Amino acid sequence: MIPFSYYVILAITLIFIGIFGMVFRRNLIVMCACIEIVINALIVLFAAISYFHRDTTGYIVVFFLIAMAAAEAAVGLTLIVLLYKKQRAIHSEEVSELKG
Amino acid sequence: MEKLVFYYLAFAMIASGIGAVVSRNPVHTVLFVLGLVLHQALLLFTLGSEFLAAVQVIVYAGAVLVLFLFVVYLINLKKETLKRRFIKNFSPCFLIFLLFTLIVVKTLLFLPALTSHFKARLPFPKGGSPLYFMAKNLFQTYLFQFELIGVVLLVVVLGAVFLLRRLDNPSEEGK
Amino acid sequence: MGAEIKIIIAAIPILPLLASVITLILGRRFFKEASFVLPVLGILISFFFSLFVLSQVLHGKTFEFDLFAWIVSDSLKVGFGFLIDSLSIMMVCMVLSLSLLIHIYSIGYMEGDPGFYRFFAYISLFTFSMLALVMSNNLLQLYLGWEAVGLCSYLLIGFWYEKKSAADAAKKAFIVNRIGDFGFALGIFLLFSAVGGLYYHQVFDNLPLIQGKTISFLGIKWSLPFLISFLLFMGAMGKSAQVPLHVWLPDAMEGPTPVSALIHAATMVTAGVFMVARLHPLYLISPGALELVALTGTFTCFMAATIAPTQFDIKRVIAYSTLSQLGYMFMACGVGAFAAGMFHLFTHAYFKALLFLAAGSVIHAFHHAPDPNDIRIMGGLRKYMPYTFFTFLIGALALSGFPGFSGFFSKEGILISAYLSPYPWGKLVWLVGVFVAFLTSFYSFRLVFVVFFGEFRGGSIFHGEKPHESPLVMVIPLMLISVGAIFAGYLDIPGFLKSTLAHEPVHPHHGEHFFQNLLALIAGLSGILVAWWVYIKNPELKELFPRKFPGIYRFLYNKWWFDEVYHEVIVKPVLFLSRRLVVGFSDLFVIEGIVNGSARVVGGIAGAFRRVHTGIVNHYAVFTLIGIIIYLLVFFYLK
Amino acid sequence: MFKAHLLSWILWFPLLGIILVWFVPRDKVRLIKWITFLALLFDLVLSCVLLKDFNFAESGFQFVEKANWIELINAKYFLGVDGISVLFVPLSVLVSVLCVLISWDSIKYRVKEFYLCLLFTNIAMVGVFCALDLFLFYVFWEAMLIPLYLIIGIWGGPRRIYATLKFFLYTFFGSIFMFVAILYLFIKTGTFDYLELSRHSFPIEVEKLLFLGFAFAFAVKIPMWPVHTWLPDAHTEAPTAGSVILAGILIKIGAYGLLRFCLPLFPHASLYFSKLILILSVIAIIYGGLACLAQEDLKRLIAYSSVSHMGFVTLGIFSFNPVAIKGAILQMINHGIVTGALFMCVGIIYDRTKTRQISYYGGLASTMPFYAALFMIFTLASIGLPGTNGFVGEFMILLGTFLKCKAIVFFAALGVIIGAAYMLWLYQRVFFQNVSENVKNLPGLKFNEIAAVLPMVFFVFLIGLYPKVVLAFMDTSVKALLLYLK
Repeated sequence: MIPFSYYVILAITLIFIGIFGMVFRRNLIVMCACIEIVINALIVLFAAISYFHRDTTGYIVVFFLIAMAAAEAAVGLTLIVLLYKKQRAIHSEEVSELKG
Repeated sequence: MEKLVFYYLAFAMIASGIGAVVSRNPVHTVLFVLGLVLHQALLLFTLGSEFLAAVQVIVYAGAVLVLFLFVVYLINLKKETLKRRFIKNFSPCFLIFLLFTLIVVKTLLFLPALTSHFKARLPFPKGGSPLYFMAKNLFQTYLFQFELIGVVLLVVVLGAVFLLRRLDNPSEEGK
Repeated sequence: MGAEIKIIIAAIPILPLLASVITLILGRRFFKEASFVLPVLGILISFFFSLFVLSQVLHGKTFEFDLFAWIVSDSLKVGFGFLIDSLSIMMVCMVLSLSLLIHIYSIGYMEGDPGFYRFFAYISLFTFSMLALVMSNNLLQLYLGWEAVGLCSYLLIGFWYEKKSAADAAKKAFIVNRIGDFGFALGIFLLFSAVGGLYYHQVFDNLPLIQGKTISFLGIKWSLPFLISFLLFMGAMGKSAQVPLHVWLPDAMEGPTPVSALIHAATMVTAGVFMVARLHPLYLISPGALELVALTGTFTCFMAATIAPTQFDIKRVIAYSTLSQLGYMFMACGVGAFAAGMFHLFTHAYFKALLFLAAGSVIHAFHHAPDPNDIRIMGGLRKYMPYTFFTFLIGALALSGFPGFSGFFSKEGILISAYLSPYPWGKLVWLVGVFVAFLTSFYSFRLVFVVFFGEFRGGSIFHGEKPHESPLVMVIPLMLISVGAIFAGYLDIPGFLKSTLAHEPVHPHHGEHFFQNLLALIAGLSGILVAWWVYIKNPELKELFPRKFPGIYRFLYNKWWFDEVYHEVIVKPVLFLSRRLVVGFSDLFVIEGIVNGSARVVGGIAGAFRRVHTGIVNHYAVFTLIGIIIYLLVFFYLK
Repeated sequence: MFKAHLLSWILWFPLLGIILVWFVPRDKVRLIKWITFLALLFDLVLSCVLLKDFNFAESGFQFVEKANWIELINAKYFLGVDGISVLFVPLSVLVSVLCVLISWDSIKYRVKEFYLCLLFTNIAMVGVFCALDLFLFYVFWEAMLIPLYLIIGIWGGPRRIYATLKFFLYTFFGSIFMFVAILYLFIKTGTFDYLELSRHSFPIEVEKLLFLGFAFAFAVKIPMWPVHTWLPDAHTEAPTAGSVILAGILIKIGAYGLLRFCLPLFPHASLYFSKLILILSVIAIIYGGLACLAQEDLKRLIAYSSVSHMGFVTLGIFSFNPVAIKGAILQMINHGIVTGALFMCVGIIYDRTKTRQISYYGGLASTMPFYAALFMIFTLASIGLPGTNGFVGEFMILLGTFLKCKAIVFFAALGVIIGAAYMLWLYQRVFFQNVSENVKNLPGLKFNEIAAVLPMVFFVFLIGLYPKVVLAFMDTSVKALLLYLK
């Protein structure tokens, strides 16, 4: 029997890794991938909650999460491609038009 | 046995996560994430939802990560792999991240209180598998949200197509 | 009172107005050289109407009615109306007769000027305004006419607006008049607040209400009638060019000469006197105001008479003489002899217009000289311009108060009234009046002798040719006016005005005050004699005064330094105030400093914060993280 | 149906114009202009019907329309006019019509957007004068800023960005205080209804604060000294139509607001602050006049003269005398006509020479005599010559104020002298003296320009000689207004 807290620790670790990547990597594709990692961590968490709570709502959230992740990935990657085509740049430091 | 499986899966996920974050080549990153996703599918299987495990494999591994791979190959970044992995002046970022770490650790100390609700493993209601209840919920209680997700996906598809189409038509640029 | 007479009375001012407006609109395109027809016609008809009304008034009738309500609001009710009594009909006839003759004269004088139509439109508009002023039955319409004649004066002084001096003079006239009108308006307000109405009859009926009252204004306690009279008199000072607001009149000579004759000698400038006479019951209850009027008149009279002999511009000399004569009129009003003042106003209008027009005839002959007004280039014109000479001479004699001419009667009337007046300042007025009578005849005959006698000095300008007499269209009005200048004095104007002014005019009975009469007469005659002595007999004498008293001479020649003092004391500080203090310091530095300063502070803060927006996505992620951290901290520690 | 909703018709009719113009292709410039012109002209006809049907004897609101709008906050669609506001409705529409005429040829780019802005401005202007619900009023009040912001910012002069920013921020800054005050009123009373609010009374301290909140917003708009500095910049950089709307209507709204809201809603505070406002008004009169004397720029000069003239308006309003208040309302209308016309005149000449520097001109009276005559008429009206409308307003204000406070009038009347000085000096420098080389061959007035200015000439003399046509509207309403202050 695995306690619930193990799942939480696993999820937090994954989130931690994902955020680390978000903050420190400069490749936009990798940053997108890191978002996926964070989302996966959430999937784990929700699935565990549902499993332990005997309630399918968590699973449904997971289901939605996967769909949203797919959507997010599609848009994000489109933007990256667009950006690359326009500016030939894929690294966050090279793309700073929004600098105030 | 149960624990062993869990330890293996957890270890594999964390390892491939770390690998994804630190690998220099985006292709490797994507492959590491693929590994993470597959292991996670197994984890979902152990968490009692075969359906989600399947969806995870099909959508994540089959669609999203393939998309990533496409993009990585589309944007030929061979030489980019030689560049620095991490952003330049990250010392303040690092400090903040450290703070975050501290907070997370602090959070973990609260865990016992948090997880006390989930001690008892309640049985699923009678009359069907978890999948049955899930489907029932999904198509009854959450039907609207379900449809909404469909719309969102449609919008995403249209948006992606629209965004990339405009680029091909240079006459409209700069407006 | 029948409807017909109302229409006739109303038509008197309206016809010139119509003529003016039509000429102004259509003159440039359609009438061109024939622009004079309508105004002359309009004024001619008005003149006949006014004669008709005069005949009615001579039968002892007075008319008062409102044409329409102008401003009606709560307690304030003012209409466009007419009050026809002996005072106003005298003014109306005087204005119209002179205006008519001057219109005709101008046909010749302004011939060929590109602004021909404009001139007639303006001068006709002026006639309307003046009529509106004198025929008014309330103070506000008086004020309307008051400002409207000022406007016409502005337009006509600046008639040759390409000349900077003309434009400057026009502006100066208007603004100086505005200063007077400022007081006038305050006077109207005060009067309204005191008696609750602006119609003359309301004012006169309620005079007992204000008699002896005091009021505190600007922190000083004033006698109410005095303050009202004083403020109203400020307007008169501006319009009638009394010290200290007289500075515009000499400059106003930049306008065409007929304008000087009509507006700046005969009619407009006498509006102040008319106003004082019209409101004489008000002035009579305030001896202080009367004293002020008398002393202002006396001082102006004296000052102008001392300046006139030093000037070389023919029109300016006459302009200063106008100032001086206006002073006489105010002197008369100031000693309570309103009828005498009005009588002098009446005769003065004719002989001064005559002088101006005759001078205009001379100027017309000299019009291609660089400065056609300079008497030093004239001389001996008697031979070349005989009609002009005779008419000018008549004017000068009348002005000097030569026995038998109109000026004699009216001036004697003033001096005797002053001498006999019950007011303590009467004697001083009389003394100065006599002395100024001497100066008056001196400077007027100085002009006569310098311009018409001696040798012709303008040969270089005329290239050996001689100046010509002016055309008939100018000479005939001159002659007609000279008839007026001689015989106006024989009319019993004071007696005629008795019904309105309600003040027993002092008739100089022969023998009774023989000594005083004789003294004034001698003063006048000796002036002529001295002028003859200095300018004909011993021409070298005229350099004597400037050489002996250069300081005084320069003081007089520069018109007592009024312009310069005003420039230093008023114009410059105001401009300094506006440029440096208001705009430079207060507006651009203080207020804009505060406004833009606060904007800059906000901008600075924003500038500090804007560095946060690096444009690098990772940093944004860090900020999200900070947010999460703060949230968690709050969640865990501040619960 | 039509009569009962006349105000709504007037208010929303330009919307039809907006829709039509919207669908016209942007290169069909003539069509756009004609649609705008006709729409506004018809609106003008409607507002004349409003004047015709107005009942002089009634002191309350007429043509009232009331409907629920946002039930959540009890905001209503509540329109109505009384004697104070009824005149401003046709004035606004008239100004808009003339703006179309005067910009007929002078707007060269983005024509469609310009006329859309103009139509939109008209809606907002009329709305401000009709709204009797504070929320609705505030909506229109702020909505007015948008089209003007665009008009100045897009079609303005070289420093237009600075000017628009300043204009917008200044007025917006002011409005915020009013908004807070409105919210407070709502929270305390639960309604935005003007009529209900005017029956409420507040503790004097609260009333003072509320008054300040409202008055500050209005003061910025008027603009009173010392918050006037946006006006010269905005006027100077705005295109002709923008200046005319600013001078003609926008800055009237401030004074109108004082009359409509500050006096009846906060009578005690109004009395308490009246001395202060009177003094500020006098400062504005003299200060504006002196500032005019130093200007080298035609439009700037006229803008500063607006400060001076609006000083008279506030003076009249806060003397609480019926004559003065009527004079103030009249002066608002006069100022709209005269200053609007002066800006049009400056616009006419600016279109030809592209400069506003006074020193550039000279001797225009010789080259453009008709134009000079028109300008002269407006100059005279501006300095308040009897017989023109400017006189009646100024005279009534000063007379009425004199009954309350004599010293104030003494100084205000000094402003009249300065007024004559700067206007005549301006006229001399531009029209008199030697003909400047720059203006030798200027073309005469075009038909649309004459058509835009001549109605103003008509009103100058109509109001000047027979002010009853205007004063008759206000009598009962002003009387009713003064009852609040008893």
